[in-house]
Amino acid sequence: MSAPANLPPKEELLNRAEEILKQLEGGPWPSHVSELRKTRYPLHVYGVGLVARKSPWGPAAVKVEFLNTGVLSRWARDWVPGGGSEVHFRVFHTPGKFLRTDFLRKITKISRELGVGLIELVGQTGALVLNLTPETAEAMVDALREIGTDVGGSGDAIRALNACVGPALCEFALYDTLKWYAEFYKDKRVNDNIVTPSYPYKFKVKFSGCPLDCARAQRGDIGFIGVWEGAPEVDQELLGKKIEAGEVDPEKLAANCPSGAITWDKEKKELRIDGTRCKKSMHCIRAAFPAIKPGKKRKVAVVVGGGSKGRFGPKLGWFIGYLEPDQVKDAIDLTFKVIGPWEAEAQPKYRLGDYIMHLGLDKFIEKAGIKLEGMPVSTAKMPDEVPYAVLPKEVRERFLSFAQQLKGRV
Amino acid sequence: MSAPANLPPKEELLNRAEEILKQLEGGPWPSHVSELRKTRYPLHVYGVGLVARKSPWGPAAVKVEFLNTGVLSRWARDWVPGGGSEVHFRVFHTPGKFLRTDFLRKITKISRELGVGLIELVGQTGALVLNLTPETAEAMVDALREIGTDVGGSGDAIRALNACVGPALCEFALYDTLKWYAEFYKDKRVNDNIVTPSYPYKFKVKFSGCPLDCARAQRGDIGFIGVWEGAPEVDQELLGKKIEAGEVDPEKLAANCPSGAITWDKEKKELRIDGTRCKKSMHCIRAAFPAIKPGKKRKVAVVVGGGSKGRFGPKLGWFIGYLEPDQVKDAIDLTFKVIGPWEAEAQPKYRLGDYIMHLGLDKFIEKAGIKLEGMPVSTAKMPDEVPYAVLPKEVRERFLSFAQQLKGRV
Amino acid sequence: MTAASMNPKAARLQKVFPVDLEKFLPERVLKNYGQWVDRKFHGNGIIEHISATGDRIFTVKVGMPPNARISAETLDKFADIADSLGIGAVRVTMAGNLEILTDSLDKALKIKEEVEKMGFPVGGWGRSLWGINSCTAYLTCTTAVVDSPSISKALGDALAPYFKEEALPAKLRIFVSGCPSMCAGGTAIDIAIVGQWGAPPKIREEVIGMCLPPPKALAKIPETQIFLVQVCPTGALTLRREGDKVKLTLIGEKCINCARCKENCDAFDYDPENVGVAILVGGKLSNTGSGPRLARVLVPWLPAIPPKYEEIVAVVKHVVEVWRQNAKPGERLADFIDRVGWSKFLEMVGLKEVHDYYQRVPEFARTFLAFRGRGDVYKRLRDAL
Amino acid sequence: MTAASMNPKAARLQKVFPVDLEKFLPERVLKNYGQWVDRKFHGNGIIEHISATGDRIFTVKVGMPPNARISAETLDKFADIADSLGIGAVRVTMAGNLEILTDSLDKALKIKEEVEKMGFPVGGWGRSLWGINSCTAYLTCTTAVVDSPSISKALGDALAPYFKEEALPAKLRIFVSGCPSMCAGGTAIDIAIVGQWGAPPKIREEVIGMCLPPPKALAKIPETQIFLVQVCPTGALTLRREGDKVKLTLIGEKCINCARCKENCDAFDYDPENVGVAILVGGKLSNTGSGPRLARVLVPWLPAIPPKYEEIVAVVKHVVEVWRQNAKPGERLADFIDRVGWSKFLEMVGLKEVHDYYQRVPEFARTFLAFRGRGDVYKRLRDAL
Ligand code: SRM
Ligand code: SRM
Ligand code: SRM
Ligand code: SRM
Ligand code: SF4
Ligand code: SF4
Ligand code: SF4
Ligand code: SF4
Ligand code: SF4
Ligand code: SF4
Ligand code: SF4
Ligand code: SF4
Repeated sequence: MSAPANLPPKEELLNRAEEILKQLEGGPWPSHVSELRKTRYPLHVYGVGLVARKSPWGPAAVKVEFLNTGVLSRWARDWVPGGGSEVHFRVFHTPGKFLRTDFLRKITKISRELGVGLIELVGQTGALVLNLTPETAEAMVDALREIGTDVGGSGDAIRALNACVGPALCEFALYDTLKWYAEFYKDKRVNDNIVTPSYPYKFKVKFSGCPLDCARAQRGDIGFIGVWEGAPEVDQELLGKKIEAGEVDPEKLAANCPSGAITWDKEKKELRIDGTRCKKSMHCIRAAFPAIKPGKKRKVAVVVGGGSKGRFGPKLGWFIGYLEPDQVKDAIDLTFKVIGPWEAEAQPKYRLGDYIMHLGLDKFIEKAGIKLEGMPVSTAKMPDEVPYAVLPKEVRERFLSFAQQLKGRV
Repeated sequence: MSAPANLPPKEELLNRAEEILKQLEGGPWPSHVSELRKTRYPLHVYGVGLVARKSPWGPAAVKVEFLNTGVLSRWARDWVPGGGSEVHFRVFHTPGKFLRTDFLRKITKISRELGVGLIELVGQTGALVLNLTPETAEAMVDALREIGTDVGGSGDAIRALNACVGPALCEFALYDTLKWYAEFYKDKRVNDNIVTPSYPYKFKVKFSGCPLDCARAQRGDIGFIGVWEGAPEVDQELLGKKIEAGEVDPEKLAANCPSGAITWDKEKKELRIDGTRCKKSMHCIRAAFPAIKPGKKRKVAVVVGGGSKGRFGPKLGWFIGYLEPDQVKDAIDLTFKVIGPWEAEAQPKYRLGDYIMHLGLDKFIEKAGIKLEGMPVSTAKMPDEVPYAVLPKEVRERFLSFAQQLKGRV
Repeated sequence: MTAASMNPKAARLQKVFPVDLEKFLPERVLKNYGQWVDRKFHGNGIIEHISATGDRIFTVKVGMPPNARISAETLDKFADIADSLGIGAVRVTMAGNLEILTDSLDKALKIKEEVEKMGFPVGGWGRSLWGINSCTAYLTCTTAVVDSPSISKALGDALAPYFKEEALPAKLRIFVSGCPSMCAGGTAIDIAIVGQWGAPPKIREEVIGMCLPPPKALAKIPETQIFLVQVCPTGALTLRREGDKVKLTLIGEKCINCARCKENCDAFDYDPENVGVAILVGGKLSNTGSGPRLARVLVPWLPAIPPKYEEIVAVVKHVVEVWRQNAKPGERLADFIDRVGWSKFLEMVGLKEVHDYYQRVPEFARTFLAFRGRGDVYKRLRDAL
Repeated sequence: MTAASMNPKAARLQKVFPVDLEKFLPERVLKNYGQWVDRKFHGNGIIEHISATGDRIFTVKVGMPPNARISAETLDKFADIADSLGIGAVRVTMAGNLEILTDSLDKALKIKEEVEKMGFPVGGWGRSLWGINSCTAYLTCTTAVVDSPSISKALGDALAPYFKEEALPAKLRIFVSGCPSMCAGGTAIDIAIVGQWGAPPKIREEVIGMCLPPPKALAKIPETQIFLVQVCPTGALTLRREGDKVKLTLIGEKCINCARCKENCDAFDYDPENVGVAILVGGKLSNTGSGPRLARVLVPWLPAIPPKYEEIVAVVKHVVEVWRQNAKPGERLADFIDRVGWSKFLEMVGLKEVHDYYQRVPEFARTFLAFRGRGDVYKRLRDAL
């Protein structure tokens, strides 16, 4: 990017940069600038950007052999006095992002010795990000592989997987998110498509253990969300105790259920939940756990096509059906079924969701050959309000046959 | 329209037409065909259309002097054996569409003598439609004027007004819909724009006495709907009686209020309604009338831009604010304010709602110089989900000043 | 120039409007105008209106033939009944039913008997079928695609019990329109049936000239100034140069079948083979329940085969049945669908395919589609979950 | 060729993934894996996880600097604390906070004390600010428009009490992204702040060549095959012939500022004068309340002035205040807005103008806009009525 107009001369620019940086070190919230000062990160570049109100970084091309994804490198723009460069690796995070102190110390050691002593604890996709200098890039890859992880996850490829902490710490986990995380990584196809960017655009996979969706599966290109069938499970006895103890107000519980599925039988002192109506809001469960728990018949809901922007703007995922908690292999197969038509047909820089919008979800499902339990009858994202359309003959035939079937019945 | 393929020869065509017509005379529902038989309407034309599955009518040009709207004339298409012609007038209906028998007999007389003895009791816009023959057209206009009504309401003009029966029969009427109907017709500007089609497209005005919207004001280019401010009025005593008598179940009343505005105080046996939340669904009123009635502070809500299709498809009206029940003169002025920018700027065949969609409702309101009580703060039909836009400097300034104001406050 | 001094024909420019309430309203109505304090429903079709003055008016709602088409002969008979058993007045409702006014329940019941003898049903109000609104279509209309009055007749035959006596969960109204103009009242109603071409129209070259500027002018005027080009919302109608001639061309791929061209020029034609109706459900105009809204396309196309229209009747009856069996008391079809969710509703109806045109449209057709509501997208996702 | 027999560098194509749970998870976690039966919240930031085995793990959530940027030096100190007071492990959350794991409430409270001494807050969970997610922006990113980490710092300073102790109606999370890529996580969150150019980008003629085929090829390849033309969703980027040269041209009127061009080519530039942020409210990802949904634009543009960003901070604090004072207990911002209605919400916020870009767009820009949700159009009409 070109130099912004009215940039002060070099000296003054650097002074003003330092001034702004200092101001960012005050206040109650932890300061990234204070942390940066403890590293070899070229802080003046950042400061100059803040004065110029333009990103101070331009693309550079640091190449690491056989590393096509996960490495990003920058040069300071020519208007940054003194220049500077910056490279960083996107590193696969541990399952659940647990860091035993011995492992953590290995990371900080690598960062200090081969990087610049600066770490982004987790990127928004789920990677551990390590800043470094170009010279040590090769060595850092080796060091990371040594301790059991690796570099990858950028470009038009499968990105860093992300899973909520799930059964490792959470009482709500409805399937084993961390096992799924591990099994996906172990799959050869996943590996290949992390290594080589050859898709129309990036592809993100996310695993949430329950409908609270802590892993933000709703915004993944494909997301897996733990759910259950029917009503939450009520332990009437324990609930009775909670009510007596004043911890739970059953009337409020019923009133606040967003789907109106709960009724409180005052006489029998029984809470009844209509499973067909429950929308899995987790409200009653959060309020009365463990007297109310997710139901026992557990499923993994699959959503596809979420993303922050792409061609057609912000979108959340479309629900396409359920898998069983033990069907991780099928989940991987499904993922590549989903990828199939998109990879083959989508225009460049169409996210999966854009491609689906273009094609129509039902057509997409047909093309991808997806068959799942609980696949919604209506796969359309938007029903039509306009009663006229040009319709191919096959489509007309299908509606006709629906009516003909009814003719017999009614 | 061209002749459909595979049309049988003349004789057979007419036979098959008659056959279909006969079939339309059976069954429990009153038959239009049976009625048509009692008139001089050229029934074979209709029958042939049904066989051909194409409208048998093409446009004709019957001209009646100084009659630019309200007259429609057709010739049978050239593939209709025997031909035929059809003309009809759209006639202004009486207020509330009441027909005293003396008046009704005058209408049937005119229809029999100058028409073909066939009447459409009311068109979907609100006109009384009389079929006739071209020769008697002039005479029929005179005869209608004689009995106190007239012909008008087609083309790119103001159309037949429509008002619900309102205070003439209905206990819910919140303003005098029939008086408004009459006052609008009396206005010179309304007359002029009924007479001469010169708008970008048709313009429809509808009056409903209450939110039940029997006159379908929601689909008018402009619609006036009686409402009240705050909560419905509760006569606790009468309500108590109804409850005792088992006519009203107060718990259900509260549960079924779609805005959750109602609470039933079991102890005090009092029904409380939160006026700020009431959405004027009429539910409680319908269920417990007259123990619950519309509130006393009555208003006329104005909605604009509804319509069945236009350029951008089906739309209901946008709410733009309130008038008082006695402000019929202001309502007429408002109507022409609304028409102003649309008439001046809209592309041909843009309904008012299309024009508003194009311009943005807020811009439209500004342009039309509309100031109404209760004008919604948000006049946007659709808030944006996309966080980027090209914004003119003035717009930016306005948002900046909003923030600057807050800087002092928080 | 005053109206009086005008040539009598020119004076027609000053319309005679029926604005005098005193003149047109029945006396008993005038006397109690604005004083109605309560009403009672006496079975389907009869309302007792109770005035503060103590007066009562009873109205008997009589179902009219499709498109409210009636002969002068029959109307006179109704006038006779209104004179002998009523208060000498009838009224026509919004929806084209006929109300006969009287002053006692007794007489009202007698009126009911009389009109039923004539072959007309009495019914409507409350939790019933209030009627079927039909546009005029093949009876008089040049742009009609299918014939709404005969479709309405077939539907009326099938649903008559719901008008006369059988209970439904709530009000049911049906609009049947012969073409996308939707003169029966748009789509914001419980069930809307709309005729449509099914395929892009064809231009009749022999006559299209009548809707265009003369050839020489056509070659000079900017395309955007040509009326038919302006009218088409998608750019499907466009000018193409062919040798030294400029022609109006219809690009089928861009056409969305909206019929605006046809409405403005008789030179657009269609093939009855492709013709059908769309069935939309779940709209309403009234502010009850969850408020006014547009209906959605349930079935985008069915053939319209006179005189029985079996396919259309089967689908409508089936939808009514699903609603009747599953809705809560008082719940309009729209509110019912809203509550259970669209997906669930489709499942109940047993429809495996849904019309999601918007998402299928190729890029180039987007211009027109911007206005289309996405409605409760995420809500529905949730419904499904 | 097996990985072993490969050249060690080529073997890098077979990634080493951290998939061994035994190796990476703390022992105490492994022991109780999948056996958690309950949890207790001990004030902001501390959860007691209760296992069926009787074991407990306490987690202390420590707020990290913007963009979760931390020095190796500081991290080592946290490791020391985890060793001395914890069970020798920490974890990083989804959102970039650091949880230190221990086995008693006592130790947890001590850990809290220690990290607070270091200048780091403990907090989050339940009805509080859970944190602010920031993308990297000026720290490393070439496409950044504004600097999200410093905006996040300013917001964190202003809202710190809501993280540490002050109650809110429900969870609050804020995403701050430096440009329309929205790497902080899109817009489906309570409050999203997104950097944007404010005006169409400029093409830097000196460098644009690098993103295009060579001039000769450019003149021959069909326009639709040019990558940058494909990338632009509105057709604002198009090829124009200038004399005998073919040039990539940007039609400002068609541009919607989506930044896709810039994301794919460094030759697009902007003027800091026009730059600002949009503030969106009322999104969420969780299925609670009325479910996941995208946020809406509340303020389409505010200047982003480092280091205090007073305008942005003022608006965010104000929105939080309106929500805090009016929401029901447990009601996320999204559900609150849903309940009171958008119009009413705007009134509460005191915003007189609203961003309704869709309706203003001229015809020619429609191509891109088809996807935009109209949301609760009629619902809102009703809200207003
Ligand atoms: C590092 C990270 C931000 C962070 O600090 O957390 C990031 C940084 C960048 N993102 Fe992102 N994105 C990051 C998570 C996200 C997310 C969040 C997520 O994955 O859930 C999103 C939104 C979700 C989504 O993908 O829809 C996201 C949506 C984008 C987009 C828009 C994609 C789209 O569909 O339109 C772009 C633009 C692009 O791809 O060209 C983008 C592009 C970029 C680039 C590569 C732009 C560039 O070329 O400079 C940024 C590199 C900055 C740098 O120097 O490192 N980034 N990006 C995150 C990746 C680290 C990690 O792997 O954990
Ligand atoms: C007679 C009537 C149907 C009926 O039998 O009830 C009717 C009949 C026609 N309408 Fe209509 N419309 C009639 C009420 C309506 C309504 C209902 C309403 O007003 O509430 C609508 C929908 C509401 C609206 O206006 O949005 C309606 C929306 C249309 C349209 C679509 C307008 C649009 O915005 O797209 C057209 C097409 C046109 O204007 O070019 C149309 C065009 C026509 C034409 C003029 C088409 C034509 O040129 O042949 C029809 C003339 C048929 C004929 O031979 O009489 N008619 N038309 C109604 C008028 C009688 C009356 O004044 O009472
Ligand atoms: C007579 C008529 C108005 C007119 O001026 O002609 C009328 C008059 C009444 N309507 Fe209506 N409605 C009339 C068409 C409509 C329409 C328009 C339509 O049907 O095309 C609507 C809006 C469209 C819709 O349904 O969304 C309409 C929506 C209602 C409703 C709301 C029903 C609902 O459940 O949503 C009620 C309330 C009710 O049924 O309890 C209602 C109730 C009433 C009542 C019965 C008021 C009451 O409950 O006491 C009115 C009786 C007036 C009276 O005292 O004589 N009226 N009503 C119309 C009769 C049409 C017919 O022949 O059947
Ligand atoms: C640790 C973390 C997952 C992880 O693998 O890292 C997490 C873990 C939990 N989340 Fe979450 N959520 C985490 C990010 C999220 C996100 C993503 C985000 O914030 O970006 C979401 C979805 C986004 C959103 O807010 O829409 C999320 C939506 C929830 C909700 C729903 C809140 C609501 O009212 O809508 C709950 C329920 C609650 O708070 O009671 C929840 C509740 C929980 C609880 C506390 C379960 C509970 O109530 O017992 C989990 C504790 C796990 C445990 O036992 O340690 N979690 N949670 C994430 C902590 C982020 C942080 O540092 O603050
Ligand atoms: S998504 Fe559910 S299972 Fe996973 S951490 Fe969040 S609350 Fe626990
Ligand atoms: S999980 Fe939510 S929707 Fe289901 S019963 Fe509980 S509160 Fe209701
Ligand atoms: S709109 Fe209201 S006032 Fe008018 S007839 Fe219908 S119920 Fe009565
Ligand atoms: S009118 Fe409707 S919204 Fe208002 S209080 Fe009565 S039931 Fe509730
Ligand atoms: S809907 Fe179509 S067919 Fe029916 S009257 Fe209107 S224009 Fe004619
Ligand atoms: S006006 Fe409508 S029907 Fe006619 S060509 Fe255009 S899109 Fe097709
Ligand atoms: S949102 Fe924009 S500024 Fe922030 S990291 Fe992503 S691309 Fe860079
Ligand atoms: S890609 Fe987006 S920002 Fe770039 S020119 Fe096109 S519309 Fe404008």
